[in-house]
Amino acid sequence: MIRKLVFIAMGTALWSGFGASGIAQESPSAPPDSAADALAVSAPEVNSGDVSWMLVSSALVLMMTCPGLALFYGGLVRKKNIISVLMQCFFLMGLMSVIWALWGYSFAFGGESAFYGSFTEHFALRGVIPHIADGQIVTPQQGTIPTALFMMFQGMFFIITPALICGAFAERMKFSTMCLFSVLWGTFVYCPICHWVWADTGWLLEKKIIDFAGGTVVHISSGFSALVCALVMGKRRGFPTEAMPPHNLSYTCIGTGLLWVGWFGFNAGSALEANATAVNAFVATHLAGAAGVLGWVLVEWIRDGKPGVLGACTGAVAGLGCITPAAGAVTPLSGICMGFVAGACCYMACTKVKNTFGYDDSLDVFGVHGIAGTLGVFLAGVFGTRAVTGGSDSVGLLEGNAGQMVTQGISILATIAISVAVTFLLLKILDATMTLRVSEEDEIRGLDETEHGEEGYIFW
Amino acid sequence: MIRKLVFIAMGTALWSGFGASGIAQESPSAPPDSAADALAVSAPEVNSGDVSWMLVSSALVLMMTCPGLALFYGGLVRKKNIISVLMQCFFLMGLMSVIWALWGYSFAFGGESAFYGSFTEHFALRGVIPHIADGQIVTPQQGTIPTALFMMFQGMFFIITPALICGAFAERMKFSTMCLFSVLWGTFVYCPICHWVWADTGWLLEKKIIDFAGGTVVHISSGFSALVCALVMGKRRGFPTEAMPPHNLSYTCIGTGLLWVGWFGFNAGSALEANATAVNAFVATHLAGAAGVLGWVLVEWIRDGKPGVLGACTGAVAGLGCITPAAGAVTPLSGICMGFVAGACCYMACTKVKNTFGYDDSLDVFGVHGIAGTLGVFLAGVFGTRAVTGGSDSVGLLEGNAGQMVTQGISILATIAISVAVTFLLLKILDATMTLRVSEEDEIRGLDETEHGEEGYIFW
Amino acid sequence: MIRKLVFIAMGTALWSGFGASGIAQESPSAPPDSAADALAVSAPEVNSGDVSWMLVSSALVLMMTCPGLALFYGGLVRKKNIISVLMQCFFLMGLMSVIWALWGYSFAFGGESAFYGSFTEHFALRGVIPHIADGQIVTPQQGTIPTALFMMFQGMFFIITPALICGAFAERMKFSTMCLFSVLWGTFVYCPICHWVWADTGWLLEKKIIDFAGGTVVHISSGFSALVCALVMGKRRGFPTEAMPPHNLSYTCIGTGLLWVGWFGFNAGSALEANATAVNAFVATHLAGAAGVLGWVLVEWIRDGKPGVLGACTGAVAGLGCITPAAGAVTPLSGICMGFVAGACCYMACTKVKNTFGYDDSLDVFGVHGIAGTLGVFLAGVFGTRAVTGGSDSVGLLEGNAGQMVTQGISILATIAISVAVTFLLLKILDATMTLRVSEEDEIRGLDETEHGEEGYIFW
Amino acid sequence: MKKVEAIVRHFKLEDVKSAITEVGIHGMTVTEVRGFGRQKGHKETYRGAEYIVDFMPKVKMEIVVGDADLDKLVEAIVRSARTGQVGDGKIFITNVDQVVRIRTGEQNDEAL
Amino acid sequence: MKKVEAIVRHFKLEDVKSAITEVGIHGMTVTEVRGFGRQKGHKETYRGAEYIVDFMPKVKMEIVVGDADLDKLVEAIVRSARTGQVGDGKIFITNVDQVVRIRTGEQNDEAL
Amino acid sequence: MKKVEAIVRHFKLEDVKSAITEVGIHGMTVTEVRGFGRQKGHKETYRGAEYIVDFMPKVKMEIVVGDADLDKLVEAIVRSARTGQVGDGKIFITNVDQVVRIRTGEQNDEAL
Ligand SMILES: Nc1ncnc2c1ncn2[C@@H]1O[C@H](COP(=O)(O)OP(=O)(O)O)[C@@H](O)[C@H]1O
Ligand SMILES: Nc1ncnc2c1ncn2[C@@H]1O[C@H](COP(=O)(O)OP(=O)(O)O)[C@@H](O)[C@H]1O
Ligand SMILES: Nc1ncnc2c1ncn2[C@@H]1O[C@H](COP(=O)(O)OP(=O)(O)O)[C@@H](O)[C@H]1O
Repeated sequence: MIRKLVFIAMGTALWSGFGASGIAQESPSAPPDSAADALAVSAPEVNSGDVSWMLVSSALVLMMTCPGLALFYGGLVRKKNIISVLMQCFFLMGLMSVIWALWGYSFAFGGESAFYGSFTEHFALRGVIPHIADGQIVTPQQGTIPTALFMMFQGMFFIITPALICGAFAERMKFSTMCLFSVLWGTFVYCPICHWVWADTGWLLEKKIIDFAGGTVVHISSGFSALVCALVMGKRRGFPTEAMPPHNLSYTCIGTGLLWVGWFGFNAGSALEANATAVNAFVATHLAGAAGVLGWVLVEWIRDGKPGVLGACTGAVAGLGCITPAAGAVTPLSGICMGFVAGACCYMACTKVKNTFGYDDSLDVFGVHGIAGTLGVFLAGVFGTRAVTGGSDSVGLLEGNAGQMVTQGISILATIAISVAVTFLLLKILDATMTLRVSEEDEIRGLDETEHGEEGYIFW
Repeated sequence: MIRKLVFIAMGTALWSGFGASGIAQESPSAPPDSAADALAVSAPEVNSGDVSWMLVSSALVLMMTCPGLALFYGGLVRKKNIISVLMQCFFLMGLMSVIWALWGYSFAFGGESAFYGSFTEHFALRGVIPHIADGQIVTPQQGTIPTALFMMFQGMFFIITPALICGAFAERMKFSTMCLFSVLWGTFVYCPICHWVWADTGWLLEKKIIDFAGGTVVHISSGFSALVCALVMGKRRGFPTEAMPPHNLSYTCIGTGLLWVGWFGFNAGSALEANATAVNAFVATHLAGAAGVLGWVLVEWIRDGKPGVLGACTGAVAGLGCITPAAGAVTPLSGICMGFVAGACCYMACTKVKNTFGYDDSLDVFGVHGIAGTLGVFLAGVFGTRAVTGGSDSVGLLEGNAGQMVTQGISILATIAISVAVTFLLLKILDATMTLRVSEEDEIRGLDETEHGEEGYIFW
Repeated sequence: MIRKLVFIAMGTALWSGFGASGIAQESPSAPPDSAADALAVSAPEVNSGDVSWMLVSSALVLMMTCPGLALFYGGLVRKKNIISVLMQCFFLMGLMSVIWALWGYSFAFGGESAFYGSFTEHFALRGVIPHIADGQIVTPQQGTIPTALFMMFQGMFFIITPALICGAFAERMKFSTMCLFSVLWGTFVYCPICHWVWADTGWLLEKKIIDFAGGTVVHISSGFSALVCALVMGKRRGFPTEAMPPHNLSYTCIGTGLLWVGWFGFNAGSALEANATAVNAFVATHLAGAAGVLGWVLVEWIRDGKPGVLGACTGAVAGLGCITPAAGAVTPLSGICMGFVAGACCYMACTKVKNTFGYDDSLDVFGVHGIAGTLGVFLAGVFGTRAVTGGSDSVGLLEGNAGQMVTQGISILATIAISVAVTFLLLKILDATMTLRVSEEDEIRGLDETEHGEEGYIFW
Repeated sequence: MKKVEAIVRHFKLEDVKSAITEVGIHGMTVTEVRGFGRQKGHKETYRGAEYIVDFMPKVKMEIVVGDADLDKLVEAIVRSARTGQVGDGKIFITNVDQVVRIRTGEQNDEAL
Repeated sequence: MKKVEAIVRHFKLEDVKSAITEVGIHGMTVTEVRGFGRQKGHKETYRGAEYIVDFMPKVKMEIVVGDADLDKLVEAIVRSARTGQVGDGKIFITNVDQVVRIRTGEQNDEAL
Repeated sequence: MKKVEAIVRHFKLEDVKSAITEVGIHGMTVTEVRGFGRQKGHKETYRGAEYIVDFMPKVKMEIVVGDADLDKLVEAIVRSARTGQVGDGKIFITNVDQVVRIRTGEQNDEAL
């Protein structure tokens, strides 16, 4: 089948494509309501198949945070902190969702600037959800789906990204500070990067970055912020001399299975349609996750003598993280290569690199998401192909487009820069005003008892 | 986009809409088969996007019962009763499904009466599933999906509603009595209410009740029946002096995550199409759940000094329960208000109210589902808006339609009346004939050992 | 509604139908690329609803392996082997996926032979994923979905089938040998049977076998291979005198819930479209699972005195396994009968039969999947009806087509023959070259510690 | 000083604790154990395979007391732990040579 | 009366129980413990971080017997718990002053 | 021979183990226990229902030693287990009549 979507610019995330062809090009400065009216006339009809897929994808991405990530992380801490990890993930589902509806979506996708969004344009979902204008019911639409659905799908990313960071300061951060940090981080790190990459007027989109589903926006941003958290907060009491093995690897394994399933929504959903791009993203995602398992386990088996399920799980996440930016731009075969490399590299990052520098990134957020995300954005520039993105221009380095590598490099650096700088600033301010860590006694007793007044398991 | 579905009467649950425009108006008294034939000619074609979404929604609602509810409830009981809770949820998936296929669907959706269905019209799925009539293959259709799918989706509600009640008599009810009670309750409480609200000829539908996805049918009915169960069965041995903390809050948290994800099928699936109504229901549902988390946790944090994950989870369920009747009639912003209020109110109901009256609603079915459901049906009448339901008449109180509040009030009262009366009657009969509770010794040893001959965890 | 798909031959799995009407009939000998081009012209357009459903189905089938099966099996072993079971399931998701992409799909669906596929035709997804031919972008399509999606959906079956076998040799097999065995078994047992039944030129398809979603390909093949494994490997140390109760039945119950949900993807997804066949398969699947619960529990309650959750779960799997080959060919009412019979029969197989012969099929793969699968293929020939398959010829025995029983019988025997013979051969070779079992000391200490160097739970 | 080891039913733990503290003893150490004795176990059945569970869950309470408190302690335990059914448990009393409080280094009766 | 505490391997529990009941002793209390001793532990590796697990899972059986039964009990345990490999465990024997059966108040030998 | 039972804080286990092995003792048995004493418990709240948790998680270490090693062992435990806060735990010392190594049948000091 010849790809229908030839008008999508090469290397452009598809959902921006809709904007580009719809709102941005035809009526860039129109106020939202009339833009929506305009859409009602000129836009393609709402497509039930696409709506169906995007509803499912949104649900799947929510499932990634809880139970997915909650179990993945929850299993890795010590028993006395299981509740605290579950609570961080679960409470962020509540908190970040409401923030997203209030100003997050607006600050990410609103406005005309290349660098930041608008707090007011879509404040409290203005112009996003059904409303009545001039007595007419208006249901804003984006591409073939209602805008509210696009907003919701994006909102699920806004939840999971700060939740990923929680792995870095697990077992020692104050819950109240964590909440405020997440809101501020979401607003001042996530939203700007999201705007750069996916908003119609974002400067990285303008530069034709390949970041299909969030290599920069989600994985590099959270991974490098996590590293800063680990460094600023300091080590857990007893690290690294005291043994801190995962208290429930079966949770970690279940969680990874759910993350994997949810990732299909994350990546294939990022096509915003149930089309061939979604299919390619799905297949590439699956095979990259699979190859990530093989990559990590192989290296671990050779170096440590035994293949472990934690390695298999971590390898899967590494592979899945790595393919994220590339899933809509590379073939599934390239996905296998990328996943395998990511699995192997993340093993090295979580063992050699961490040991060398001695920081306590409790659950290896940097070693997995930071490294895999960076690798993924980089390799998307290498393996990107017009067979997948459509169009007639060459896409990645292997197709001869060396310039793409520059764009990818700039995107990586810019994402790291803002993540590191703003995270550092936020942590310093919060430390001074409300402190970051619980007391040493509370850390020893465990956060479940001291921060939440609950116990994870009462088995007798 | 101007809403396509303007023919849907204001405040009418969409699926009834199909009936209203299809079967009920054009051929109200035609026998099912020929009605189906008529549909084959005049009805819209089966839409693959809608089918896709409704298949997914059905699967999601099943997932709510097990693992969702099974884990949510299972984590809350003491270790010696974990199997009994899992068994109740799981076995009801088997039992209620078969009952639904045999007579439940027929008694809920068949017949011409305003008050009850017909046991015979669709007995054993007659006229619902593909069959051969006059040598022709007939696949009955409802709206844009096969009737069998509508039946299936509805059947998943028939499973989860009695399963919800199990929380009230957890840790002390005889399994055999529970089975019979659920069948009778499903038949004589659930089916009638379902008929009133969602069948073409139901009297509450006629009154234009706003109950999109089951505030009356599912939450009020189960919540108030649960209260009756708690009162009739009496307290657990040792309640309230003995400590009965949840044995595995991590299960409760995972279960809540799955319930939340499943609720998208429950609410957005109730649009019966993958359309803008489904999208609105999805977004409103998500934000109400999120706000429910914030509502409960905030009050708990202030009153008890610590924010707990059980509070966060319960708040989410409260918010999700509250938005259920309203999801297809209010905007997502109203969803935030409703969720927040529900979270806070249910906290009060589960703590103050329960303590004051001293009944032992083991897992707070009344305090969560009863209260949130009632609140939701009430607030649906307040916040309902034609921006979401379509049409040109005003919908809720805030749009000036005070009459809707009367309808909502009547609906709430009628639902409570039948639930309380019939549940009370059933329990009294069952107590006299086969007793409701296990022996005191069995209660002490735990139902896992005594009722099921199994152990939940063997960790040594 | 009169069924659209009347051109689908009676008793033919639908996806083969597409092949038959598309590739096979119009251009049987054309090389893949030009066939794809031809499709681009003559084939139906990609349908977003169908794509949406098949993406979801693929995700659901993956979820069946992990967390579904991983939890179902993981809960049944002793605590010291939980990691080994999780690892087997999870690692196979990595390993089998990559094998499938490299040669599995090609060897199953490629080639022109009636008996085996081609290693080269689609090696490394050649002709399956988007590629550039003559400067044109080609996205191969099959029916209304991209071929890559068909490949992916099928690939999920390739993962779970060997994972099912793991239940037979749980708690004693060497991990390295298990990996190699699975690759070889997938290649030389799964792929040939899959080719016979679902590839365009397969001899059982030619014979018009009714095997909608894998009664032969998945359940009989894995069940009988499992029996051979149990016999060749010998018993676990201590079996049957030592008590080996499941260490965590709550996992088994959660896993079953997820298997059930995933099975909707497995069976209803096998329609390859979001159409009435998918709906029928969905409903029949659900009711068969439900009836399976009732069947097993009833017999168990009568014979053992107590209804257990393990029985309910196993009954569900039995019912679901039994309906698998029939879901697209029988009515949901027949599904209830089939599920009930399967539940009761599998109880007998797992208790009486196993005790009589004394083999140690650790987690009853044969007793559940082998028996239920055989029963299902057999009963599909009895209950198959043109009301569901479409067409005007009679389908099953009850419709007067006794010949179908012969086909079903031959299919069962052929599947058993190749499964038993090749599995036996592979095990003998692997035993001679790398041994099958861990040492007795390792078996006593548990595979978690000795094979994987990890611990499942660290609760103190 | 004496060590009193009482094996009691699980659900009696709180009652016994109250009874003990009422007689003025404010320290004890509790362990989850399984007891085998006259009390009949129960049968568990998994897919038709029967297991007799004859190790019953119990709790063991260890209380070290000065000799003077011994009798009233034993009496308090017996009174509060009794149901009259087989399986109520046993009390074992042994001699303790020396007690040390780790925090202070205090010894013997002072350490209790 | 004597208390016999036997630390044995996990999987030997059933064998030892049988051996003990065969010599006519029908009560015991079992605890899950971790033992540190000569037996080499094993290594666990989580994302490259190695932990030496040198506390091995064992079960502790506590059996209180009349003095007359002591020898045959010890003999039965040694016989049934032995594998000959390092880590088979130990038996510790201490004196018990008094035994009470909670259900009846019976004392000493009568209470066993 | 003496049995030294030390009830210590959970997170002190590794420290105490090191201290003990440093003074030349290479065997011990550890049990997870709950202790009730002077140390204040904490409050847990579940949907507004408050529970006072006054059984604190502790570990019990049992070490049987020859009489000669007793003092240095007790000293090592006290030193390594102390934090100075209420709840550091106790040491109880009792007499052991006999020790048997199951693997070899060796007795008493030879069995340690
Ligand atoms: N000889 C013994 N040594 C150690 N513990 C014992 C002994 N006999 C009984 N017990 C413990 O006491 C518990 C109760 O004993 P049992 O014989 O069942 O009932 P009763 O205490 O009523 O005689 C047992 O479960 C076991 O834990
Ligand atoms: N001095 C001791 N005090 C208490 N328990 C001990 C002592 N030495 C050994 N044990 C227990 O006995 C178990 C077996 O001891 P170990 O030295 O490993 O082997 P063996 O019994 O063959 O000499 C240990 O795991 C520990 O539980
Ligand atoms: N009389 C006693 N008998 C047995 N164990 C005791 C006794 N008193 C205290 N313990 C144990 O010692 C632990 C510490 O005692 P506690 O009074 O809290 O603090 P401290 O050791 O600082 O005096 C308790 O948790 C309990 O396990």
